[in-house]
Amino acid sequence: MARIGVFICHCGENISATIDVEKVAKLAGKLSGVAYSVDYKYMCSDPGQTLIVDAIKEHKLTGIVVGACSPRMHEGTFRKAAEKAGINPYFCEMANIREHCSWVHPKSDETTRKALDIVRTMVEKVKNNTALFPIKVPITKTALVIGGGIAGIQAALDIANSGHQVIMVEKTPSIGGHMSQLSETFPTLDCSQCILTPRMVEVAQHPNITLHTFATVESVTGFIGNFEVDIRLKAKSVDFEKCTGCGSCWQKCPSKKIPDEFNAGMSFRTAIYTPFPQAVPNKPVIDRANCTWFTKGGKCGVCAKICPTGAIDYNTEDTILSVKVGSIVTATGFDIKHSDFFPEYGYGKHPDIIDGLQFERLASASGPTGGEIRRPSDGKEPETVVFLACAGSRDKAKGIEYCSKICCMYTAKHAMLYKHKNHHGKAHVFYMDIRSAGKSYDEFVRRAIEEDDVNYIRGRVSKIYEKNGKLMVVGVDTLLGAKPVTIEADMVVLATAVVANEDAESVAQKLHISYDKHKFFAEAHPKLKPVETNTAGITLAGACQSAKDIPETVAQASAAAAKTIILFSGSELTREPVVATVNRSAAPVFTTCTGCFLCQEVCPYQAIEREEIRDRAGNLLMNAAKVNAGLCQGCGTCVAMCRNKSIDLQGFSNQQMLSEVMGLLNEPF
Amino acid sequence: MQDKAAELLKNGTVNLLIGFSEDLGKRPVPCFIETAEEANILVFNQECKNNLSVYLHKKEVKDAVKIGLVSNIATLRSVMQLLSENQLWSLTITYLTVNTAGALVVLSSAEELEAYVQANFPTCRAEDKEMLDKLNAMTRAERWAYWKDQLSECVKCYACRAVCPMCYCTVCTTECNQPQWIKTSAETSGNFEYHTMRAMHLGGRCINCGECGRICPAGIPVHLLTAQMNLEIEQEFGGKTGWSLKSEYAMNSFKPGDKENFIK
Amino acid sequence: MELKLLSTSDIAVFVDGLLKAGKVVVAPVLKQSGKVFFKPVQSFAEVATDYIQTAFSAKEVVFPKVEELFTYQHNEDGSLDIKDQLDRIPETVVWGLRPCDAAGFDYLNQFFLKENPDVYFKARYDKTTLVTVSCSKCDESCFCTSVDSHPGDTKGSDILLTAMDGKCYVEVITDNGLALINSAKELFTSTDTLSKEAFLAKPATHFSMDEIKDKIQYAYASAEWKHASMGCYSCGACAFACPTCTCFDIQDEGTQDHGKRVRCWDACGMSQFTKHASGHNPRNTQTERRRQRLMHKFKYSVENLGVVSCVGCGRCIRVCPSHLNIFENILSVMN
Amino acid sequence: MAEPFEPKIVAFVCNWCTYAGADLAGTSRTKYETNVRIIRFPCTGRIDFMLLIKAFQNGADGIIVSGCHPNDCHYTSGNFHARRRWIVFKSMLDFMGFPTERITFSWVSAAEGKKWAELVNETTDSVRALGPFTEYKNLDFTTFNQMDHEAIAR
Repeated sequence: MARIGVFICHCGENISATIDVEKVAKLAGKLSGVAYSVDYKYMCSDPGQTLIVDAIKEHKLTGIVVGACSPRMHEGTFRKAAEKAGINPYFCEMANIREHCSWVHPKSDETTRKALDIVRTMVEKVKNNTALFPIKVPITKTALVIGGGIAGIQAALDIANSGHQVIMVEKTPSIGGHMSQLSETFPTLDCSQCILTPRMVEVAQHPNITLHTFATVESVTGFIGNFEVDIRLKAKSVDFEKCTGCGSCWQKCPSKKIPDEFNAGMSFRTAIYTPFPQAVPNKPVIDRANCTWFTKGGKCGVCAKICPTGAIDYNTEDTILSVKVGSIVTATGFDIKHSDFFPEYGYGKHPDIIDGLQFERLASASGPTGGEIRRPSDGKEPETVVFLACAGSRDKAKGIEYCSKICCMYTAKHAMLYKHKNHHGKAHVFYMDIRSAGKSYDEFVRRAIEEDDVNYIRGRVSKIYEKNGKLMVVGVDTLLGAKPVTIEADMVVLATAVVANEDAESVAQKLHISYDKHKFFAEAHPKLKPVETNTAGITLAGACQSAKDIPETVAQASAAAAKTIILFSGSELTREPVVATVNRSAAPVFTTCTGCFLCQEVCPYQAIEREEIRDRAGNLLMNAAKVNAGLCQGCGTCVAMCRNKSIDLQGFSNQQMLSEVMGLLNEPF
Repeated sequence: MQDKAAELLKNGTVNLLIGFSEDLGKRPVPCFIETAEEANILVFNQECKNNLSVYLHKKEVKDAVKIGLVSNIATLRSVMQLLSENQLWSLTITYLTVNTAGALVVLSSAEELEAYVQANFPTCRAEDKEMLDKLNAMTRAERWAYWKDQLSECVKCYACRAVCPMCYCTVCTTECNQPQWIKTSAETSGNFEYHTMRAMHLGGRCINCGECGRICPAGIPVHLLTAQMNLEIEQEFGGKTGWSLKSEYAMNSFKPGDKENFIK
Repeated sequence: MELKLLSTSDIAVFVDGLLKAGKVVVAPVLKQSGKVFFKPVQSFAEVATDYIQTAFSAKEVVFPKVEELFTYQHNEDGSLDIKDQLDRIPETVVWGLRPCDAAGFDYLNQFFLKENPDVYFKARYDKTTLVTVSCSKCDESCFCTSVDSHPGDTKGSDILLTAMDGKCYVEVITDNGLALINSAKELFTSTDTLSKEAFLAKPATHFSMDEIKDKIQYAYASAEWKHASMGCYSCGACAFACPTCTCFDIQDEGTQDHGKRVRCWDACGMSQFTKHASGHNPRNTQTERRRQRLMHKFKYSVENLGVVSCVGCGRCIRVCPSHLNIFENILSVMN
Repeated sequence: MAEPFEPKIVAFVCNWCTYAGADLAGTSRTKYETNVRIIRFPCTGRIDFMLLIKAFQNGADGIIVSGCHPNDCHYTSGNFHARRRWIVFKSMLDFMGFPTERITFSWVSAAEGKKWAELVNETTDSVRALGPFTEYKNLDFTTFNQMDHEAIAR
C-alpha cells in the first residue's frame, strides 16, 4: 500500500500569497494513500530538504509529491533528496502549483482548489510510479566537428589538444570558412588571414585531427556517446597522395570563367582549383559541374596531361566513410542574404551595389583588386561610397526581425578601410541604431566618425537608382527632423542580413536537432545551455546558432569543446531512464507484442529493433519489438501508436497517465 | 475448386484447407479440410461472405503450416495487409479464388497475390457509400443520436473484433486492466469508447470487408466507422489498405506538409 | 390455472392500462437495424408483433447486461458509504416473449435462487411478470421440441397468450399472472376450451432429451469437438444472445475513493475467460471452450440443477458469425 | 440562484514547448482563467487518443491538446505524428456526432506564454458557452438502467 508524502511549498510568498497552502496541505493529507502532508516556507532550501528526508524516514513514505514550482526547475533537487532518504528518486513527483497556479491566478478559493487538484493528480501519478535506474552507456571518445570555419577549427583544436581524437568534415575544398575571406578584423584591424592561417595549418598537422575536406555528413544514427556517422567524401578527381600542390593544372585549365566563390563572385576561377592561395589542404579539386571533361563527355583532359605526378583521376567517385563518434560539434556557419532580396536598392542589378562580403574581398590584399577599393563596374576608385547598415536585418516586412549583430561593426570597419585607402573619398553610413557593445567596439565606431570623418546618417534608405552614371541614394535623416537626403554615390555597400545556410534544415534533420523559424539551430536553453542542443551529445558552435562575431564564435567553440571533453572524461555515460520498454512475461506468452512493427517507423531514433523469440531447439516462435534503451530518447510516440499497449514509457506509463486523468477529474469528496 | 483442393491436399502442397461447406439449412459454413476425400463438401458462391483469413491467426491453423485458403477478394486483400504487417510469417499459403469471369484462380506466392489483388481491386461497397453519405449529410446532433441509439444496443460480445482479420492482437486493449482502458461493462459510454478505439486502431488498416457490421448480433453497422476512417485517411494522406506488400500504414508516417485547419 | 379470452382489439387497451397503472412494460420493438429488441415501451403502438425471435433474450430484464451492485464513496472524515438501489426496482411486465424465453426464466430462477439466492436477481425477478406469446411461426434455427419444450409451452410463464381465430386465448399460469389479469378484469371473459396445437409452429425435432441424457455421458472425449469448434471465432455473441447463459464478471468502475461495482455479462467462449493471473489458461483452446459451453447446457446443468439449460430458441445459431450450429454439434459429438 | 457554470478543462501538453510556455506565462505573471488543469507528457506524440476519451468520460467539459509547432518537436517528429492522429481522430469524432468543438488543438511554443494564456481564456470562454457536457454523461444509461432511472424519476 502506498504511503505518499505531500510537501507544499510557500516559495516565500510566491505561492502562499494566492493559495491557501495550509488548506491544501490539510486536504491533501486526507487523500487516500497519503500518509503525511505538510507545508513549509521554502522546500528547496536546506532545512526544507531536510524536512523531506526526515519525513520519508520517519513516516516510511513510499513516494513523495512536492507541491512547489515547475519540475523543469527543481525536479532534480527533490529527486536527490528522495534518494538521500533511501527511496528510489523516481518516486518523487512535482506538482506545479507556482508557474501553473499561484502566479497566474488571483487569490481565491478557486485558485486553492486548483492547487489541490494539481497535487491530487500528482499523488495519483506517484502511486503508480515504479523504481527506475539510470541507464549506463559506453562512450566512443572521438568527436566529429562539422564545419571547418573558425568555430570548427577552434573546437577541433581544443578537443584534440585535450588528447581526444577529432574528425573534421568541411564541405568546401578548404577549411577556413568566412573568416578566411575577411580583410581586416574589428576592432583592431589586424589582418584576418594572418591570425587564421596558422590555426588552419595546426589543424592539418595535428596528430589527433583527421581532416576531410570536400566532404559532407550523409547520415547520423545512434545517440550520445555512440553516434554512427556516414560521411560522403565527394569525388575530388585528384589523388591527394600524389598531388604536390604545384598548381600547374589550374594554371593551364581552359575553363577560366567560373565565378569565384572565395572572391564573392567578383573574379573568376578555373574548373580545377584551390579556393585560395593559403588553402588547407593546398591541393586542387575538380569542380565537375564546370569541367569540360565532365560536361562535354571526355573532351579536354588538359590537367591530366600536364600533371607531373599523374594525380588527376577523372574516374574517382563519391565514397561513403562510416565513422563512430561519441559527440558532434555542429559548426556549419552562416550565409548572408544575396540576390534580388532588395529590389528597391537595385541590388543584384547594378554591379556597383555590393554586399559586405564583396567589400571585404575588395579591401583584402589577396582579393581581386589586390586590396585597392575599385568599383566592380569600371575599376575606377569610387569617390563617394554609401554604406547601408541593416540591409534586411531588423526588418519585419522582410521576414527578418533579428539583428545580424556584426554589421554595425563591420560597416564602421569598411568605412574606415575605405577612408584609409582613398583619403579624399567620402564615406556615408545610413544606420538605424549603432550597436557596438563589446570590448573596444564603441571606441572603434567613434574612431570612424571622429578620426576618419565618416558621415553617419541616422535613417533608412528608401531607394537607390542610377542617374548620369551615379547611384542616387535616397533616404532620410531622422536626426534632422526626417529631412530627405539624397546622396550621389559611386558605390553602395549593403550590410545584408546574416542568415542560416541554405542546407541548414537538412543538416538539422540529419542530426535530429531542432532549429528556429529562421533555420538557425536551436540551443537547448537560451541562457543556461547555449551550446547544447536538445539532442544529447550534439553541441553548437558559431553562427549556425545565431549571428556572431569572431570572439563570440571562438568562445562558443571552446565551450562546445569543453562540453565534449567533459563527456569524454568518464568511461561511460549515465542517462535518464525515461525510455520505452516492450512488456515481457514468462513462456508461453513471452510478450503481448504481436510483432507488427508498425512502431518501428514512428521512432525518430531508430530505437526499435526486432527480437526473435525462439524455443530451446532454436525454432522461431515469434517476432517482437525491442527497445534499445541507449537510443531511445523517451518521446513515447510508439506508446501512443501501439494498439494493444505492449510498449510503455517508463516515467510516463499508461498507468501513470490514466491515473493522472482519473485523479484530476474525480474529486474524492 | 473441389478437384483443385483435393489435388493440393493430395500432393502435400497444403496440409489444411480452409473453405466453405453448407450446413443443414444450406447456409455456407467455414470448414476445415485435412484430406482430399473431404474436398467434395466444398462450396463457393455469392453467399460465402466470411473473411476466412481471420482463421490464419488460429493456433490449430498455424500448426498446420501449409494452408489452402478459399478466398473472396476481401479475404485476399486482408491477407495482403497482414503480410505488410509482418504477420503470417510462419505460414505457406495457397489461395483459391474465383475471378469475375467465374474461373478458378490459384495463387501460390505473395507476389502473385499482390498482382491479382491490384488487378482486381474493389472500390468502396455501394451500400456502405450510400450509408456514409446519408450519415454525413446529417447534422452533428442527428449523427450523435444515431450512434447513441445504435451503440446502446452493443453488448460487448466482441464478435466484431473476433471476425476481424486485422484484430490479431493476442491481448486486446479491451483486456488490458493495468490500466483498465476500456470499461468491461457494456454501458453506452463504454461502448462508445470501445468502438472509437477500434475504429482508430483499424483506420488505415481495415480492408472494408464489412464482416463486423454484417455479423453484429445487435445489428450495429460498426463497419461504417472504419469505412469512413479509411475514406478520410485515403483522402488526406493517400494510400490504400491491402494494396501492397510493403507497409503503407498512414498512421505511422507523416508528411511535414500534412494539412489541417483546426490546430490553432 | 385459468383460461380466459381477450378480444384482440383489447390487447392494446390491456397493455396501455398496465402502463397507466405505473408498470414498466418491456416488449419487442423493431429498430432501424431491422432487428427486434426488448425495450421499455410507452404505448402498445410501439410493440412489434411480426417476428420469429428477438435479437437478444428477455433475460436482460432480470439479469441486465450491466447491473450496478452498489456505489461506494469515501468521505472526508474517513468513513465509507455503500449504497444500492434495490428498493427502487420498478414493477415490470415483460410482454410478448416466446415460450422458449420463458423457459429460460425457469432455468435462471433455478440458477440464481436455488442455493445462496442472488439478491439482485431476486429483487428484479420478484417484480417481474412474464406475458408469453405462443409461436405460430418458426425457422430452421428453432429446435425447442428437441429440448422438452414446444411453441405453446407454459413453462416459466405467468401468462401465455395464443392469438388465433381472431381471439386471444389467455392461459393464466401463476398467481402473479392472475393478479395482472385482475387489474383489468372487465377485458377478460372466461372460456374452458383451447386446442391450440393446430395453430402452433412445428419446428424440426433433431433429438430428444432422453437420448441426450444417455449419450452425453460419453461425449467429453469425442474427437468431433475439434470440428465443432474450428470455425468458432471465440466471440461472445451466442452467450449474450442466449436466454440462459449466466456467466458474469464483476468490476469496479471509478477511483479508489468513489465509484460503483458492476456485474456485467461475460462468456465462457472468450479466450480470456478462464485465464489465471499467472498466465496459465486451463481452457486454452477454443475446442475446450466450445465443449464447456455445450456440455454445460446439456450435461452439467442437468446434473447440478436438474434442468437442461438450452431452451432451443436458436439465437446462437442465428447470431453466430461462422454459422456454428448447436444441434448439429451436439448430434456430431454424441455419435 | 444557481452558481454560474464553470467548465472543467484538461490540457494535455508536451513537456518541451507548451508546458514550458505555461511556465513562461507563470514567470511573466500573465493572468488567465483557473479552469484549466495541465497534464504533462514528454511529447504530443505520446498523447494517446484514449486519454481524451477517458477525460470526457470522467467529467471533463473541454480539452486542450497542445505541443510544439511543426518542425520544433524536441523529438523531431512526435508532433507530426500527433497531427495526423488528431486529423483522423477529429474527423472520426465528427462522424460519430461528437461535439469536437470541445477539444482545442494548438501549438504553443516555450516562448509563447502569452499565447498559452489566451488559449486558455478562449477555450474556457467557448466551453463555458457550450455548457456542461451532459451529452456524454447521459450516455451511461443503458436501456434497462434507463428503465430504472425513469422509474426512480417517477
